[in-house]
Amino acid sequence: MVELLILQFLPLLGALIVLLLPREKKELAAVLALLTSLAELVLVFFLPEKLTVYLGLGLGVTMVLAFDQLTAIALITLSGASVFSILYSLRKPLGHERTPSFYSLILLVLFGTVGVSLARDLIQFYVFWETMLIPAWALVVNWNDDPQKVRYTGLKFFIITHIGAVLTLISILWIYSLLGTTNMFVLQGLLPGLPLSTLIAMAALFFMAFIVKLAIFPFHTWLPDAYTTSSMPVTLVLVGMMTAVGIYGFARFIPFFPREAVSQLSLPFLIASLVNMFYGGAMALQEKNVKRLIAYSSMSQMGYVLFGFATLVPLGISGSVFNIVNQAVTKLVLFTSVGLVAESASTWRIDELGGWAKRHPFAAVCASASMLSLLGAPPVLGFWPEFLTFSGGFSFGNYVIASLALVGSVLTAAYGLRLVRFVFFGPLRKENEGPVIRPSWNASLALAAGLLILIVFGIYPAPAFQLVRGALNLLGIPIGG
Amino acid sequence: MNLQAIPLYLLLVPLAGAAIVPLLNFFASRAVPLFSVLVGLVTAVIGFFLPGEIGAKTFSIEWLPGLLKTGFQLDTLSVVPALIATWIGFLTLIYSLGYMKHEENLSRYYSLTLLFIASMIGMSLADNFLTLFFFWEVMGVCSYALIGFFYKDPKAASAGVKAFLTTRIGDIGLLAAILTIYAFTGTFSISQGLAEGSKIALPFLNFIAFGFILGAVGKSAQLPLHVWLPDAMEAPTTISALIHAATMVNAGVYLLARVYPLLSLAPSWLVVIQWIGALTALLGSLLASFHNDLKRILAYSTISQLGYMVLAVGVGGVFASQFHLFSHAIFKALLFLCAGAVIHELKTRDIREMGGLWKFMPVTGTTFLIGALALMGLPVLNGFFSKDMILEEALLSGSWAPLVVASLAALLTAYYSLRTTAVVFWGKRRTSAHVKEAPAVMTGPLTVLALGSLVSWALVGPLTSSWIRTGLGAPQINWLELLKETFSSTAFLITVCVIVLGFLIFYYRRSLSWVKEKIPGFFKAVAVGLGFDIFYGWLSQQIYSTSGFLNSFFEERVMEGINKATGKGSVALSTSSRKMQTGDLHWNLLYIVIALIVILGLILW
Amino acid sequence: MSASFVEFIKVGDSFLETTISLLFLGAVLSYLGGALFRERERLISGVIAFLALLGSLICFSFLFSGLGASQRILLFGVLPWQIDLLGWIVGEVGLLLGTIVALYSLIYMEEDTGTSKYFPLLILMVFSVMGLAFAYDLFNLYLFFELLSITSFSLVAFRKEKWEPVEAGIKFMVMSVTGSALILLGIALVYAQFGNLDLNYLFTASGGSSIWLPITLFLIGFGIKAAMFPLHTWLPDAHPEAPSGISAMLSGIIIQAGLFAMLRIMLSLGASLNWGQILIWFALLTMTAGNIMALTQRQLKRMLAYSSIAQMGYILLGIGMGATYGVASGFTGGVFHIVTHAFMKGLAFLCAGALIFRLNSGFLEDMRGAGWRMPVTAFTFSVAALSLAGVPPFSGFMSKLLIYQSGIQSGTALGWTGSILAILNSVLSLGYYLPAIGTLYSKERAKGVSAIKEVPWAMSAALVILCLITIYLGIQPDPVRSWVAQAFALLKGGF
Amino acid sequence: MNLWPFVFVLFALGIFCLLTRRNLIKILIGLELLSKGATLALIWSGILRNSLSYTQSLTVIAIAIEVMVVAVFLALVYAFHEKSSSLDTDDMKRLKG
Repeated sequence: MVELLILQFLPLLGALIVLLLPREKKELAAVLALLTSLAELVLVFFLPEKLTVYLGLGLGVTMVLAFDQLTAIALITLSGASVFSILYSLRKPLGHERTPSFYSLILLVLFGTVGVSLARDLIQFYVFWETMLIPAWALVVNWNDDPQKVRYTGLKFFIITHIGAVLTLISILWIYSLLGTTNMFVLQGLLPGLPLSTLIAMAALFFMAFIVKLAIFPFHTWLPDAYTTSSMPVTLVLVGMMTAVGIYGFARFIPFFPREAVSQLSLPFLIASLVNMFYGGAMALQEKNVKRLIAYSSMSQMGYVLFGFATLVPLGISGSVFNIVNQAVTKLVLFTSVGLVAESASTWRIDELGGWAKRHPFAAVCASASMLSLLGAPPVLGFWPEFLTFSGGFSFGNYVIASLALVGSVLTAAYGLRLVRFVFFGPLRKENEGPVIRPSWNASLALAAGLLILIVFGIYPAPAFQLVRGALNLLGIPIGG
Repeated sequence: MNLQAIPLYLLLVPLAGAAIVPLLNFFASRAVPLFSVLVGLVTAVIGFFLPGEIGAKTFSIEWLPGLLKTGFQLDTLSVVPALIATWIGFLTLIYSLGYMKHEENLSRYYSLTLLFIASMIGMSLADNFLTLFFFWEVMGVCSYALIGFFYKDPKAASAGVKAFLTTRIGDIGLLAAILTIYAFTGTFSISQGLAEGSKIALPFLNFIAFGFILGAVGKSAQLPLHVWLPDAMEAPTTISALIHAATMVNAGVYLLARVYPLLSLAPSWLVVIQWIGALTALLGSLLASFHNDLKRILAYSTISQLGYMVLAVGVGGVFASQFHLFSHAIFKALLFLCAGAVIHELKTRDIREMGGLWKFMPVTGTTFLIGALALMGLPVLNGFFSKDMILEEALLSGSWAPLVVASLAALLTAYYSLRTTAVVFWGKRRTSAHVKEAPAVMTGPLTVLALGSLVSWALVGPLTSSWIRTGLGAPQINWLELLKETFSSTAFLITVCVIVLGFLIFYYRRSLSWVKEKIPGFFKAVAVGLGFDIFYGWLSQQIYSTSGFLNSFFEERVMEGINKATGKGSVALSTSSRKMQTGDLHWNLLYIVIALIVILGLILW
Repeated sequence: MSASFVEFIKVGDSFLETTISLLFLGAVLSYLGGALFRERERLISGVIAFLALLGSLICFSFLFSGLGASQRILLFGVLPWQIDLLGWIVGEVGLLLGTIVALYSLIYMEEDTGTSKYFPLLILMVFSVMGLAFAYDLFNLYLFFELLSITSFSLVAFRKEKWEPVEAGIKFMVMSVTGSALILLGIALVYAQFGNLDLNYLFTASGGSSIWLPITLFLIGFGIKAAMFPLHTWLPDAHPEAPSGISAMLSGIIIQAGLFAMLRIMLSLGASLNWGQILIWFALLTMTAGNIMALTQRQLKRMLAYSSIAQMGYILLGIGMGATYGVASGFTGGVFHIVTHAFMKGLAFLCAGALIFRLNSGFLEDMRGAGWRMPVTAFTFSVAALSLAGVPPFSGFMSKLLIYQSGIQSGTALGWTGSILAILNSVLSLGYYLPAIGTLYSKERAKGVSAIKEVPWAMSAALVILCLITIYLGIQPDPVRSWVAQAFALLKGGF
Repeated sequence: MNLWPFVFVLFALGIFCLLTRRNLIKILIGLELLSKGATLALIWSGILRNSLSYTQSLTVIAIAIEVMVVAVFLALVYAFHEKSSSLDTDDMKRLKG
């Protein structure tokens, strides 16, 4: 009961406290924010298996918070990602803008995302969904590397994401007008009563928010710009938390809608995901700006995530749920390690980089590991979700689509290897010659943690998979015996 | 110790070594090489107990709870590659003490090598396809990283990428096959999958077979995916010896042998395998005959030898393929290590700058000669018996055309092995560099391997003794029977003929130079490796430029255009509609009248 | 008066009478005080007015406890009112906003002369809003409507030494007077037909009889005040040119009061006509036109004025849905949006006023980066803007939610179209709210900006109060929302 | 007899005047025409319902209001004339768009 409320409102509290700090107290603000997210992270592990709280806010409104293993996965990822981003930005000079408000905004994003993953009431879900969007937008607009482009980027980011969200809102209102409730537990029982065509349209509308958040073609245009213009910590927030919560949305609502309705959407989703894989891959393959390259790679990865869900096969879905963690960790490590290099080289252009393994050995190791994870090669974490996704594809039975997805993974390998090869390998440029650079302790700490997760769970995924499996079993998607 | 766990120890010791080496590097980087050799030694020692385990029931652990329990499958088929990896790995590690002494970031080198050894063991001992694929991929990663070990050299870096991508194409085939089997049988277990293979409908069987063959072709550098192996020679020579001659490249052949029961259900694919093998053998030997880069020569010869093994599987001689795999691992590792010793001294890989090294490097020279003879299949060396067995099998299965091609390849093999040895070690020396014999840590392994290639064929007895467990029938014979059979076989005649012919060609090569003038185009084609690289380069260029076009046109123009147009459109709409606000009082009043009329209309309507 | 309703009349109500007398007292005293002490004019009359408004606000809030079904009251033995929850909500909002505006104007009006007339007029304006909310007799309605109009004319053109306010005043006035003439004609027609102006009576009597002409006239007359699309043309001139406090009042409550009067009349009189559908059509026109025309405004206050038009569209839509399809959430959403909009739009205008107060320029490009110098103003403005755009978790979302819902709940094509258009409109409206916020927080600053500092406490206090209300109603729309719902439940049938 | 036609004639005249005349004073007259029409309608309705006393009282109030309106309007017109020294509505186009 109370622990859930703490879980929900701790970030908000932290955000307010941090916000009220004077502008000079940057370090203190950072530490407070860090502690808050850490507390959030730790708290998750002390929660019971299953927990539901009805929080009456006076007449009418009731918040429904519930905690289960799927939520746990999301929460661990989200709070972990925020810890990572804050840790990374701890010593990073962001100029005069690195005010307490920066950290309080990050905490607000965390607040929104936590709310999304705890919400079991559709309106509440939507409210938190938008609540998460506003601080994210503020971060993108205010902490960016590209002042003249940011107005456009910010507008694009907010409006496109918002359009997705309001489409979901329409679906929610539709559900409410037909069934008279927005409580998901109740709806679970009521939804199957609706006519199939209605359900299909409903579901299609509902998933729009997540589709936009996952940057599925053609709603992807906000993503590369948003990732590229914002400064590193903000990008990390977007990468780590936005993506995770988008995937979570799918994981939560695919079982929520009756199967026969969702199965009608499966084929369109599969095709969309294929388009994403190849389109994003093609974009990444020849992109000159490393940050943009990773952004596009993320786009194509989201294609795999959607693919896993669209198969509607337990294995596939489990793969995508696994991806909640995998995508976050992989992208965070990749962005950070490449970011360190770009920082020292003071350029993001791939043709001006190269040979940095000499001066950034640790970053090189991390980047290579995360790249392998990106393209789903063992012995790192990424292998397992990718494998599960594909096995879902083959169990689904459409061999053409499944094989195409496999071919797409070669494309992934192509741009992943290209990235690492042209940033870290090859000869180092003359003007960059110098001694080995030691990254600041916080960055290395964050990276080391990420690397550890990548490798340990890459070699022995059982604990993580156990969690995923438990979560899906609770949602009525049994895996194995 | 609990013998049940021996395979596990065999797997975990090098794995732990790989994990410890980087940590060790932090405080005692000097100790890294010795430590790794120690680990290799322990592994090798444990290896000796492995054959005793054959057929033993081993425990299994939950890897993906509810989805996958992984364990070990111990039969001759799986044990042989594991032992090769263990022992040759150990020898290579010793050799590296000398060879890699002056390189930097050794921890990366040794850690990856140990990881590779571990994954090769895991791959071959795995009792389910998923584990097999896992370690299969890990090997690929290690190979990628080790090829690019000298990452400052762009050639090395690109070679790594090329190797990874090419094998990746094969890997997706393998994965597709595995997952299809899973989709039908609901299990990843190899034995079960093979057993229930007959349940699968033929079209899907074909798909599966195709997948496995693709995987094997990629990993074992068969036609048409062989292009990565020659480039992989940018790796340190030790790595070429271990990974790209003795172990990893055999994985494909091992896989084909392992899934032979499934392949035999789709016989049309067996023919494909035969032809792939035969043609690869020919191509490899052909390219090897006219190349001047010592390591690339050996690489091409590896390709061609692997072709033999694949051919053997194709004609149903699974045991023959494994037997040749065994011999080849030994003598090819030997050849590579010798080449390494030479290159180490001369700092060049071009054989035209070598020559007359015999008296400076007697041990290396002798061992290299032994290796070369084994390669060309001179009687009573291990290469002879295994290759003979393959030809015999081809003969028995009555697939003549591939046999002819293979014999042609054998002829060329004889030619280029002699040529290489001659150019490198005999004749007058063409370099002024001061040359001396390699240190003991390097010559030691050479000697061991040389002895191995002399006598390893005698192990046929133990190899066949428990072969029956694999369910791939083969005669159980000891070395004496092997001698008898081989010398009495028809294939023996072929072998002798081709060797003699090859020797003659080598001997009269000066006077045969007119061939060059006759068909120059052919030799040009050979010089560029028959243009495979050119084709693939063109292909990737196409893909690259296509994506470039997609970006510059579709992403930048169309998608962004839509966004911008939306913005511009609404702005234009706004500016135009603002004209309604004329600021003239009478217009405002006119609006009132209009509204009055409209509402009247709406109400009365 | 027909005899049939006389027995309901209850003579006097202490709370209401105190409220009104406080208001009048405040008006008179603040004028006298200001007139007597010329040198301290603003402070004295302002403080008196503020106190009076505050006191009456408190009194008026007590009235809530006694509210049940609508009941007649004869105040001071002369003023026949009918108080019900709906009217109370509107009056309360008006009073609250008025009080806050008075507090704000204490400082804001410091450059102006003749403030001893400003504050009394403000009070009268609030009073006339209450009158509109409670009058149940067509002519009283007209009376208070005229009082409202006159006060607002004079307040819009309060800075008569400038050109624009006067021009805006004249335009506003011509249109509004035309409208009220039409209303009066309508009243005359109604009287000629029924011989009674009591809305309750009319509700019972009007069924079936042909009243299309008066209905049309009322729609136009009040529609001018409520800025229905083709009749909105006075608004973008009048609202920006008025002193910001008055702009807040106008956008916050005055135009809604006009709509509210229309609603009362329609509910009682128009049962036989499809006025709801007409409202829906005009609502869609209004919100689209408002948003689109706001998109490229360069003056902050003018932009907000256009956004008021759009917001009126939402309210009209809700009420139209409620009237046409009888979905409760329509009426509730419409009136609840009146409440939330009063606070958020008031807040937005006060913020704009604060910026102009410091920068002496209403143009957006002169406000670049002002947010870093005036954190409170900028933050509250951002809240207001996002709330206006209907982004959760702010009050604007909660009321718009009901409006969207009403359309979808109706399950008809028109309903769906209405809701979807409304939703898309709120997305479109982001197209000018976000850049406005972005301007305030932009990196490079306009030249005037670096010198300025945050507004004095009295103003920022007003901003903070409104901001808190906006956020609170967003997180916790009840009980207000449920009051509105109740209020409509209490209107038995139509009235 | 029936006064409704007169009422509507008055209204028509008023609206015509408002739409066509550009002089502010004339516009005021147009407004007055409208109001007078309304007042007349009020009286006439009273006569129709033969409760003239009631409508007379209403009319008086209405007229009183008109007086206020006219006062304010004239004040505005005066202020405008002070600035623009013209009474033409064509000079009154600063606020647009």
